[in-house]
Amino acid sequence: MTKDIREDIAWAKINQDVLKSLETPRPAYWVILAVALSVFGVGLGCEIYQYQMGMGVSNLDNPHAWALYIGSFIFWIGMSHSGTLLSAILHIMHADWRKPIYRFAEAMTTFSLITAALFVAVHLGRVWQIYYALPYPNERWAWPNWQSPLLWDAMAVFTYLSSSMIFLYVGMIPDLAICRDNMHSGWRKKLYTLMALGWEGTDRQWRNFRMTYLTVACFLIPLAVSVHSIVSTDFAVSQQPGMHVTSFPPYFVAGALYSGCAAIISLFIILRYVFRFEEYMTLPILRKVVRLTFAIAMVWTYLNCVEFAATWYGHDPAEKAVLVQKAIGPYAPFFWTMIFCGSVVPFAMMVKKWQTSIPIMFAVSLLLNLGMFLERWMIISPTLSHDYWPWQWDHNQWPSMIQWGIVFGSFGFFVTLFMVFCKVFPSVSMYEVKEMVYHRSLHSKKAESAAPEGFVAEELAVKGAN
Amino acid sequence: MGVANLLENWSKFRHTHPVDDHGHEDWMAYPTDIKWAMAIDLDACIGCNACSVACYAENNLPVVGKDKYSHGAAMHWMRIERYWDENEGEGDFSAEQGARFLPMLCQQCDAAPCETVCPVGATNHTEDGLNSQIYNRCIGSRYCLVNCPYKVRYFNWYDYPSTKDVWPSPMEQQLNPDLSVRGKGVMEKCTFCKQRTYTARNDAKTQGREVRDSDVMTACQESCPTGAITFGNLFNAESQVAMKWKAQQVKLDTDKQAKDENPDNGLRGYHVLEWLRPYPSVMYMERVRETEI
Amino acid sequence: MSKRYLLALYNNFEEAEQVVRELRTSSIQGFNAADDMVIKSPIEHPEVEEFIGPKPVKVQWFTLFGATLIGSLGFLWVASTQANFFSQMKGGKPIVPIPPDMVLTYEFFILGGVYITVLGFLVCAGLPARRSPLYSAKVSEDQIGIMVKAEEGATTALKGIFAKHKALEIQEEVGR
Amino acid sequence: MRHILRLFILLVGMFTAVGCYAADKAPALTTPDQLGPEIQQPIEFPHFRHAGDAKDGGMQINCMYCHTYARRSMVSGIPPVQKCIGCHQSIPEVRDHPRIKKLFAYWDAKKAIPWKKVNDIPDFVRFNHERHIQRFYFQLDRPYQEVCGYCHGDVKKLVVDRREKPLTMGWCRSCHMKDHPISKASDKIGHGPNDCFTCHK
Amino acid sequence: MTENDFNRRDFLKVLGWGGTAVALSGCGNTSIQNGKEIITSFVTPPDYVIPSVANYFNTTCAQCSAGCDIMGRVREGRVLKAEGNPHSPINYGKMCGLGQAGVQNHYNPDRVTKPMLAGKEVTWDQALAAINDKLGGVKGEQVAFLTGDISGHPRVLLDNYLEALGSKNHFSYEAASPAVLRAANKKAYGVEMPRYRIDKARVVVSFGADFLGAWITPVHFAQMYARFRKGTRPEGRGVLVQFEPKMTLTGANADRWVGIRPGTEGVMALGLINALGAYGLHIPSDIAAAVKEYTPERVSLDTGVPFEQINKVAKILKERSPSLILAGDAAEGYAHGLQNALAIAMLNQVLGNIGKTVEAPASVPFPQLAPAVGNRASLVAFNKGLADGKYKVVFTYGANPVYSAPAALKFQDNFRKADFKVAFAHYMDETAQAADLVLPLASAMEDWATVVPEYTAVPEGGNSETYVHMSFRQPMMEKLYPDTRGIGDMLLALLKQRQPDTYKGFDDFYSYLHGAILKNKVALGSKASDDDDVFWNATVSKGIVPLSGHANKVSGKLTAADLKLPPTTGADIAYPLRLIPTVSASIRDGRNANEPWLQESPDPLTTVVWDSWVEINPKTAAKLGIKEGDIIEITSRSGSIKTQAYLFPGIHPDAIAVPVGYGHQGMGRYANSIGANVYSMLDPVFDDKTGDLAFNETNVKIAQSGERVILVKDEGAAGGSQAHMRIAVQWPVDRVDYSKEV
Repeated sequence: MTKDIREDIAWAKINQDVLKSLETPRPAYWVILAVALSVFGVGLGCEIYQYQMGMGVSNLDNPHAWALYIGSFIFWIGMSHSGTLLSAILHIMHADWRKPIYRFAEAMTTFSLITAALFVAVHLGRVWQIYYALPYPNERWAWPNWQSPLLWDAMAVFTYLSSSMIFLYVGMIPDLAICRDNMHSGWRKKLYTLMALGWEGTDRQWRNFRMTYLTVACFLIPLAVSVHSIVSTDFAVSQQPGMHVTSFPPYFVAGALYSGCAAIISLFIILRYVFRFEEYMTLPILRKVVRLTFAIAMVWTYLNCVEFAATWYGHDPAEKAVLVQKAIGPYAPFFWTMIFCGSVVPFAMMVKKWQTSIPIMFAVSLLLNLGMFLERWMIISPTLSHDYWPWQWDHNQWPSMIQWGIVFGSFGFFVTLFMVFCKVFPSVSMYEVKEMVYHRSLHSKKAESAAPEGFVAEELAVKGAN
Repeated sequence: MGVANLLENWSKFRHTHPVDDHGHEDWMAYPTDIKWAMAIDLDACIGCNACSVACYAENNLPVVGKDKYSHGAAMHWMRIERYWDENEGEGDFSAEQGARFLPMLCQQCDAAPCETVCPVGATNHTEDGLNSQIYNRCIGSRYCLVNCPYKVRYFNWYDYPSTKDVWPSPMEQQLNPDLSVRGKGVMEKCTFCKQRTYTARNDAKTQGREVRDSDVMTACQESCPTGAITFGNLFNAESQVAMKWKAQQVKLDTDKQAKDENPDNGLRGYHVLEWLRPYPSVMYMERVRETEI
Repeated sequence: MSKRYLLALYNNFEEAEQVVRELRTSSIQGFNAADDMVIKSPIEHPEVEEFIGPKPVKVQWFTLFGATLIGSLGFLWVASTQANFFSQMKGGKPIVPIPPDMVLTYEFFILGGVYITVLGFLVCAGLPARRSPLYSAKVSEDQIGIMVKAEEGATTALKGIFAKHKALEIQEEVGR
Repeated sequence: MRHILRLFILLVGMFTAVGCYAADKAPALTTPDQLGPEIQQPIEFPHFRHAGDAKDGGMQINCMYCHTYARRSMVSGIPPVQKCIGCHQSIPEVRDHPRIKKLFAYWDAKKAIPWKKVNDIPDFVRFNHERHIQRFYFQLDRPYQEVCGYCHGDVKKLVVDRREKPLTMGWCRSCHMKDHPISKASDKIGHGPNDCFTCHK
Repeated sequence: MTENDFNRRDFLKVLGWGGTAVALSGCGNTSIQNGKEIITSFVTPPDYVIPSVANYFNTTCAQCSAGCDIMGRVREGRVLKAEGNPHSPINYGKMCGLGQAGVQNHYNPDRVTKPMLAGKEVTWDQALAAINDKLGGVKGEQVAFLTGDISGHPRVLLDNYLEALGSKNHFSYEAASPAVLRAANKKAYGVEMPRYRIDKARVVVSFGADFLGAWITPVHFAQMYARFRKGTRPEGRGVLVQFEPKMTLTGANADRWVGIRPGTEGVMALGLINALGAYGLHIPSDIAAAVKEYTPERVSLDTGVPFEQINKVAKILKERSPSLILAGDAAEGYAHGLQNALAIAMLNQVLGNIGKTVEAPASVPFPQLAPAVGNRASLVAFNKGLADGKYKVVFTYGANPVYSAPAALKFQDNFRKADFKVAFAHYMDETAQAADLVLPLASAMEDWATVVPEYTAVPEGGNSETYVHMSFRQPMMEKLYPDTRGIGDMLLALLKQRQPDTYKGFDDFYSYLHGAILKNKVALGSKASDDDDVFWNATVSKGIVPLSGHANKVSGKLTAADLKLPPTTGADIAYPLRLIPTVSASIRDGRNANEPWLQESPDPLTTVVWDSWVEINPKTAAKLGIKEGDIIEITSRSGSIKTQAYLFPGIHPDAIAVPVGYGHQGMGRYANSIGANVYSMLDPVFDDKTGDLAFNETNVKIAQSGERVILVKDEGAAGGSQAHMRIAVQWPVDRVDYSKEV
């Protein structure tokens, strides 16, 4: 068991390494960016076509009015949650191993929320009238319907998005100051100077900074939980069998953290390579994240079982029918893929050797996210094609290429934003890595006298993990 | 209005609308002593589709054509559903006693699942007990359709007015001027022929009288060759529909009707899916079959 | 009698700590350790506060205020819009239903909390701030800076103290 | 801490203002009248001459003499050419006025006059003239000029008619929320319907 | 947004009625706009028109031959919707879907709008001239006129025209018509079309009579059925038993639907008589003797119906009187159709229903107005005449023989043999395409006519002995296409060529009709002193003119001698299945196939739309490994078609059913090449006595073509199962207490 991070990295070196990521990434960066952009382009094309022709081209049909759009909406919101998990929850728990990786996690939160917000527009039949849903005083004297879970969504997502953006920014101020001090003139210099707000790291600034950061973190945790439970009410509040499920709020939150952590692993691996962050995004940290993910995977699996069990013993014929449909109906392949990816694949994370194997973990994390995407779809489609009204049961619904195109496009959109961010802003929190290194070194100094090297490291690692 | 209004009328705002609101004096309850309701006698319904076609004629429903129909884009607000008697176990159907027809239209629920979930409030409860759908307010989130247990809401997946062969000239001259023609991305559904009830109430007001039972007929009721459909004001004790509901002891806001309470009371009135408690405004009367043949 | 600014840079917190302690104990004419001394560090370091003495933090008050105010206003607003647009009767639901409004209030509560907290932070930390008279990029890298403000006369004494503790660099500046 | 205090006060002020504005003052947005654009009509029909008061040389003809359908139909109706001719053929003294010449030209050609629509509400709104006329003119018998004026403004002072009221939904509702007596006889109070369904079908 | 082309049409702006008819919900302007739209007002207003208020005009439905009286709802000069005329004794203000679609027949975009001579547009004068000179060269008997059902004054003019030409060749052809039934009734009761008082019967046993769907006058029968089903009537709720190989809409509503082997209806009827005797009903000895061989066992062997079932029916017939036995298409479409019908009529006789539930109708006082009812025999005769080259000039009106004649008759080729073919056409249908001269018909909503329905019912308080009525057809609106003309106008124009001086008085059909009505106003129930205009207006606005006709008698005229049935033949080895061409309630014989509402409204039983299909019993299908949606090739001795399979529990395993009326070539965008034309493959088998084409006498074999499609239908994947949801509930009659109902 090696240490999370070398304790003897000089602070100056930290600055250098991270600042280098703003200048010269590996060529892979540009490849990824190009691919992402083109995928996004495709999605955009599909959306324009759909806008012109009407929703019908997405091959949604009348009993089957929702599908991948809402699914992706939930997926992206879900993905955002683990960013908060790392940056807020672990911050409060003083798990300092999070420090090198929470910045990009938080960025991921922000951008996946933006992507999710896109789907609201994509999903609406008359997006050009979307302003009807905004609560502003208007000449119609009409207000949106606050009773609708969709509006709660909007409210929650808006709060979450803006809050986590602020959180991201506040946490970045000291690093922006560093960039300001080390950048030579140019638009970037101006940008950083502006954004650093004249931060100089005085004791007064640090004092208030600490308090603020802590407080906002405290707010973000209940917020994150509320957001996905509110999203779950879209279904839980409705009447349809398979959607009207009591355990949905926790189930959704768990699923959210799950897919988010998986996404973090993927991005961890990508950034580590693209920006040469081997020094900071070290394998022990990866191992910790993987363990965390595994734990959440088990929570999710458990809640899945709870849901099925509840349905089974609830003895509502309609509910039961939907469950059976999922298992043996036309959507069975996807359902079982979801179960496999969501509940079986994670066991690969138990193998200690694999926990730190980059390729394996990369593959696993992608599979997990596939599973989580299907999960969202499996909440919607089986129910709508097999609900209370047998006359309207249909099994012919299959998302058209347009619909798929838009969904994939959203991934392109997300990756583009994310990659641009990582190039423009330090994706590793410099000052916090410094703190980490500093505290570790202090600690080991104290410990040295007491115990032999290996033991200390062991103990450190354990301390870090909780 | 606003905060002042909120504080003044708090108790009114906390009143549950509209289920327990008949005769409520507030401006929010049914002020017109009208609650439109329907009774459909399944023993009389022969499944001939006349009502459905009449609905097309009255309500400017687009003809979507084979391809779109196959993708579930049909726009029939009134659809005739045909169910078979099922042989238990074997899982196949028996035609011995013919088929069972069920005319399905918007049930105008009093506690409508669709109303609460619309983000823009495009579907509300009207003072005369209808479940309104405001086309130009709708932004097409389709939540109402997802939450409708009867699946009687129909979404405009395409822009039918501008689609070829939907209303080729001169067919558009047949369109009913009392209704909007719905464009793409709008949800629509049966309105109990709102334009007709409106005209009836309008004339009654002008003549300074209450709406009589004979004043208004829905298009489906008017055409139904066997008179299986009855429509009228439930609050008017003389109206056909009220008498039928009364005779069948069917209540609006219950999830179990008299015929289920006591199987021997010889009644046959019920609401479809009533155990979900949407409190539908349409009463169905069970089909009857001879036992000695 | 103009003020002078001095900035001394140190390698690590230990050294800085000794300097600070000495400055605080020393009674130099025209220099008040409580107000005229600022520590600039590349990382957040709680210990700093121990040796520069108690300085209160007010941000949490903003938090309390913002959360409660915006939470309650949010509820009022939602409820009164519902009341205002009363033609929106919802089958089987009151015009002003409590559960949804509670959900929304909850969100407003958090919204207010976060926004006003950050506002408070800017206010309390005095950001955005003008460049202070003396600053070194080293402070954001790996050195701890101690900036003092003093009367002309006091500078030599202060420099002495800085030097004694092996200051890497001492900058001096005429205050405005 | 002074600046913090100041900030508190500022915040309180700001949020109360916004809150109250949104909830209360929103209606006010649409109340002031907005004059519609000038419209070129095929014949500049002088409303003031026909409907205007005697003192400004008007003949005080009841609006519903020409707009005959207003009291029994959704639409008020544009008078047929025949109606104009009906009077004007017996008013020889104005026969040579350019407008009247135009009028007769249409009549002789038996062509309809292509009037421009002045008070043109969106297509999905259904305003019912009958209801309003019946309610205010016949039941409450207010003067016809006032009744028509609720929505059409002071047409009797205009030459070519112009829109004088906002005709927005908020403006309609501002009136529908007011309580009026049901009829002259009864002291019962009622107000216009507030269902969206009443005007949007 | 979609500011689509008809959004701003002027016709909607009449009298200031804005473009609301096409207010596109979201797509209309959401803000106030001024001075954009034009309001054109009338020059001189018609006094009865108030904008936004509908006028109703009484007229007569032309969608089928039943002659329901309807009202057209007219707004701003456009007819919007058809609604039933409440004063009609036929449909009592009700309508069927087919009738509703009449407006689409009127507004149809595929109508013929100009006279076409050899494919080129010509003026009316040229067209009439062409006819005139063609007629110049030929003798009277070389002219033939093929029409559908035609009655009232158009028929008078037609007869006069043929008389003027010296021709007797008027063939009245209906692809789907109860011709055999008429013959049988004539023989059995003494009248062709008695009144069936379903409402009076306690039991109705129908042998394939689809009286709720497409039989004679369905809307009227549906009314009667509703009363018959009312548990609150003194007789109690009536019982309906249906014997037929393929479940019709009526069968779907029967208390007991009995899938009987095709063609054995007569056997069943005699079997029932026999069984009734066993139950102690008095049967004349000779008849008893004639039927004694039809023991339940044998009958059940022949018909495939379990004999308990037969006994049950006999029992209930015995116990509950009066009853009514109906013989419908399914019983008559055979070479021995007439015998079947007679055997069935005999049931009514022995049960003593004649005079009770089988009533005598009055006959029309003006025989020249009475309907010339169509049948399929006339097509055969017409075809033969063409084949022999007897006819040089032929006219067709209201019939589409080129489409609906079986290919085996080679009608199309024979039709070509006539040198000049004139089609009075509404659509460019198959016959019109084959014609040399096409004359555009005005729609029934633009035209004057009078209609005398074949089946007249009696209104409340009417004298059932003598009541008959004539219905008016009047224009609802201006002609959509100025160059179209009503049949009356056309015949008048043709007559003017023959007898100018007789008809010069009438400048159009309206004036002719007006004159003719006023001439007989006394006979039409007015006083000689009454003012003509008052009378005319009253009559036209009522739309129904009661006439007092000559009373008839019905009586059981059948003897044992009439009860001869051919022995039931065994299965045909090469062509094992029996093809049953279905006449559906909406598409009927196919003349209305171009009305999209009818194509889009699902078939009640299969819920298939926009295509034809073949109904196959699941057992048969299982044997042949056929799944729903398989494209099936159906082959008979005279042809074959391909269409999609639908597994249907309501059909006898030995039979398959395909709806007629699909598979048009031409006619219009909504009908063209939708589905398959089953007429084309019918075997040329004829009823022995009447010579009518036997519809159900076609044996076929079926095979999968290998292709499969997803059936476009309304029902979902559950295929009519309620999945234990208790949606459409059914209770046995003895659990219902009708005394509590209203």
